[in-house]
Amino acid sequence: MSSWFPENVSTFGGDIDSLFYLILYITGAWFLLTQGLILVFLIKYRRREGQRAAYIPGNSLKQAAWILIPGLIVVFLDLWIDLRGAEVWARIKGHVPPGDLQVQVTAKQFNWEIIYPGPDGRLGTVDDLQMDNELHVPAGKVVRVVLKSKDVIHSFFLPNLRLKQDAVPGREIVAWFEATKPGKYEIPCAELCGFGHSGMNGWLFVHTAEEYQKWVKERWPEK
Amino acid sequence: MTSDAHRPNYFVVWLWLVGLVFISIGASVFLSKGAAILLIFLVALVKAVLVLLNYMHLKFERPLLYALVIVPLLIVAVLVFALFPDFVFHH
Amino acid sequence: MKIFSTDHKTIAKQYLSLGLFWAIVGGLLTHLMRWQLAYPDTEVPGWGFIAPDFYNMVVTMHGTIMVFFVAMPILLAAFGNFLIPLMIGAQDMAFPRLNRLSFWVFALASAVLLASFFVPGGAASAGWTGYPPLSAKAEYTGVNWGLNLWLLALALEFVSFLMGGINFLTTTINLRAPGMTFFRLPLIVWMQITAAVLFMLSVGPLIAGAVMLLMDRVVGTTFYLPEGGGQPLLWQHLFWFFGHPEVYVILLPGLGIVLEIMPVFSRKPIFGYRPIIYSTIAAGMLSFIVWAHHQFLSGMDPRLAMPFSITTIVISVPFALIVFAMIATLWRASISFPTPMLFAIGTLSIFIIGGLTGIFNGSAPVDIYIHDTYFVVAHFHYTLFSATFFAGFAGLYYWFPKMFGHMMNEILGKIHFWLTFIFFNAVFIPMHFVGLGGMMRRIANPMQYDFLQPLQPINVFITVAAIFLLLSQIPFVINFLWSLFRGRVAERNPRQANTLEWTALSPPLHDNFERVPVVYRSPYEYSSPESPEDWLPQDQPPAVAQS
Amino acid sequence: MSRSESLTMTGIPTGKVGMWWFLASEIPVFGGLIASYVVVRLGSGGWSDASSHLNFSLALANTFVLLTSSLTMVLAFAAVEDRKPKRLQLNLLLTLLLGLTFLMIKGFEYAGEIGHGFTPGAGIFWSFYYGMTGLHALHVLGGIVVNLILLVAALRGTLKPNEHRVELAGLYWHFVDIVWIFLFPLLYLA
Repeated sequence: MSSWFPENVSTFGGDIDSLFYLILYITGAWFLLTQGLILVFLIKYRRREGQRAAYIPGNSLKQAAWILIPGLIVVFLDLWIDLRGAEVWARIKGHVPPGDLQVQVTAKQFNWEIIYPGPDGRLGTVDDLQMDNELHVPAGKVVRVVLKSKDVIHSFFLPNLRLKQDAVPGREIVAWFEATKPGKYEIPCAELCGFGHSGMNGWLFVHTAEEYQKWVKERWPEK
Repeated sequence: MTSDAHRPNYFVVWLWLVGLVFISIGASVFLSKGAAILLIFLVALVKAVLVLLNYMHLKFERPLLYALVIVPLLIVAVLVFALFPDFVFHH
Repeated sequence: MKIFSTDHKTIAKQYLSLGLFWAIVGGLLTHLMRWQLAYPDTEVPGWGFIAPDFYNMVVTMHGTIMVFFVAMPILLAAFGNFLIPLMIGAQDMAFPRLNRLSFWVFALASAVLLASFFVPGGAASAGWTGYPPLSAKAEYTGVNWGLNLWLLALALEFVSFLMGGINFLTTTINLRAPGMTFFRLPLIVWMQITAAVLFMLSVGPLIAGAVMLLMDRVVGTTFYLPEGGGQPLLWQHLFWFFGHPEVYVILLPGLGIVLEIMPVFSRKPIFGYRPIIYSTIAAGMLSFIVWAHHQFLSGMDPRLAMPFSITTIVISVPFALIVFAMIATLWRASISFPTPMLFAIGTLSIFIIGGLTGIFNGSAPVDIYIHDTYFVVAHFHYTLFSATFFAGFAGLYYWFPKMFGHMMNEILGKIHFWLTFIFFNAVFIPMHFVGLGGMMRRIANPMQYDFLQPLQPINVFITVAAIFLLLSQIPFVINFLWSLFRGRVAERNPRQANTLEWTALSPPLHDNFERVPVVYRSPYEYSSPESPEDWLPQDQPPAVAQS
Repeated sequence: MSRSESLTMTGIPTGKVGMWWFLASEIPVFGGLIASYVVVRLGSGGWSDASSHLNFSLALANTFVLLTSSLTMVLAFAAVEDRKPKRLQLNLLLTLLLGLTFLMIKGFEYAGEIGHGFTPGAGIFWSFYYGMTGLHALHVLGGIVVNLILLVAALRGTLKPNEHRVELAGLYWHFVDIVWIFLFPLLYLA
């Protein structure tokens, strides 16, 4: 059934997908019920000679119950969706877990400037390394992304990681993800940011532990 | 039209308004920062209500017109409170 | 028809004609977008190549035109102006001259928007939402005067609809015919005044925001520029504080039209007149506290997302009640299917899908993935398109005899409905799946992304269906123009409906009624036990008890 | 009784219902602007010393000018009730002159501040200062135009059937005064 979505390789992606399906089943049920009823009524109660419609104004509580009760059901289902949603939101956006790796991504008109802290693990030090549009991370590790923007609002979108977070100029926003499967995934921009918005795209390389160590050694050889 | 009996003394209302301006200036000079701001905006509120009731004759109008003043103010209050987390508390 | 007339009916027709003109322009812009998405960087037949910044301009103007220059004028101004005085038994609006001024300010706004296409740098291209800093500095989009004129056109349009709103509210409050209490008002009048209140009380902050944005662009202030201490998020709050009540301002009159038409062709009272009114008022109030669901991922404080996610999902309840009431109206009814009824049922059926997909967007975590994707585009076309086009066509076919004095052709009407209904779904159902596949909004060329390649056949299908949707409007154009002059002459009450506008001539006299009507009952007394007929006009005196 | 005066189901004259709806829609305009000012100011520092560069004495004078113009406006309406055309014309003229004085003082104030280099682009405080006082000044200008039309009609004696319009113009003028009642402390005292 998950053929609609791109492949999910994120730890919290499953929660989002399952919440989507929960809502799909609820709204699907309402869809079939309401459209079905309409179709049945249209056929069953079409105009026939000599047959009068029933006078049911529906203002008295007894008659109005026919719509108030389904309304109550909608309220309870809504609350169920809200409760499930609140828990998932708190886990994803509510707090950012301590990251094994922290990178800084600065969006600008029309690419992602990605700065790696280097072996000392701290940003803003001399051993930092900047790469454009290439984010290399180890699989199975929590990656903290500090999002900034130099000019307009961009949106850091990783479809396969089920992650999206706007990068707003003048603000530092932290997003996080943990990739579960090595591979090469795209990082499109999801917020209109000018004539180069279409095609603004970066790449996320998720490496196995060994590959990642090899990559680190290539970048910071003097160690 | 409001007859004579219902007409507030406009001149006295004017004196109050002018007096209140001096009070808020005094507050900003003598009182501490927090107290001054509180008093200043209380004074502004009083002046606004004075103008509304007396000059705009809201005192003699029906409740529908009161609602036309209070509802928009509530809506602006909702906007202010919703903006607090994003602009006042943001790190 | 005097051009500078103050007759609410003439002004309604002027708004209708300007709205239909813009609908054609908006529709042609759709053609440009869809062709570029299906066959990127190929020449659009009848136009040529589409550069990326030109594509952004087309997207921006399509949104702006459809929301502010098609939906608002047709649903609010045309139907509201024409129907409110007639339905409450008044001779005209409370302020006829202000009403005329509101149209001509709207015409000026249209002229300014049209001019913005031809200024150097082209028209606005920062999205119909115009988020700064992209919209705050000319060099970010390369558009200078185009965006300034866009802001000016919107400001003029707001002023025009503020004047219209004052007219609607004052007329309905003060100029009702004797006996027309608030709970005997037809539901479309309830919906129009609720929409007017929502617009009046929500547009203020955006006018302030637009003044600030115009100053940023022209005077050099830094309201939304971080380097000058400004806050880009401020605009999003001010815009969507207006934006969400605005979409209900467009939706409510659409629902009102359906609520007027259904009882007439079901020969049965609308089910739950009062529950519908209380739901409308509840939805109106709730609409002021849902706006930030547009900003879950915009850098807004994450703690704010939950309250707004809850209010967003809760606002589905009043609309669910209205939908249930419409369905209950069909129960044990006597339903006939002329074109207005087909479009009314089409509106209901499509609005249900739109309402349901709203639940996905309202849930914050799901929105993490589908925000700014084509899933959202599909959602709001199911809600806005249903209210503007399906309900708008339903209203046009239904009140055409009263507006223009001629009947429209039923066969062409039915062809138009079935073609539009089928191709509308053919365009927008697949769009949900393109959105779930991750396709982002406002991108000119999906082929630049590997993960979107498998979705391209769907995009091609949507484009082809969209072309057929555009072509299926031809039966309507023929029908509309032909019936204007050569349609069968309409009598006073061709539909045997109860509301007051059907007691006037078709088209009505300058002062609407030969004598001021007196109202005795609710507008929905169909198949009432009190009357042998299956309808009972509002102004028909109660039958004197036989001695 | 003019047309819009007579038709009323709720007992409130139609003109007044319309004007109060207009004021109800204006409250969120200034409310949105003031809300943005308050919120952005609380979120960033350094605003009170920026506001110390404002010309306080001119603003104080402007406050008295506007308060007095509210008085003369309401006296003009009282003159309508008492059917005293001469007093009506005098008070309308005074309100008009006071309004123009307000704009003149505002103009001098702007010139002085810009002269010292505090242009709208000088910082976020100045953006809001010119935004709020500019929009308010435009509304004062609008009120002056309306009062001018009424004064001319009063002088030519053509105001007769629509005298209630003086009250409506008064409602609008007092609203503009109330906005200044909040702008003055927000910008100059806080």
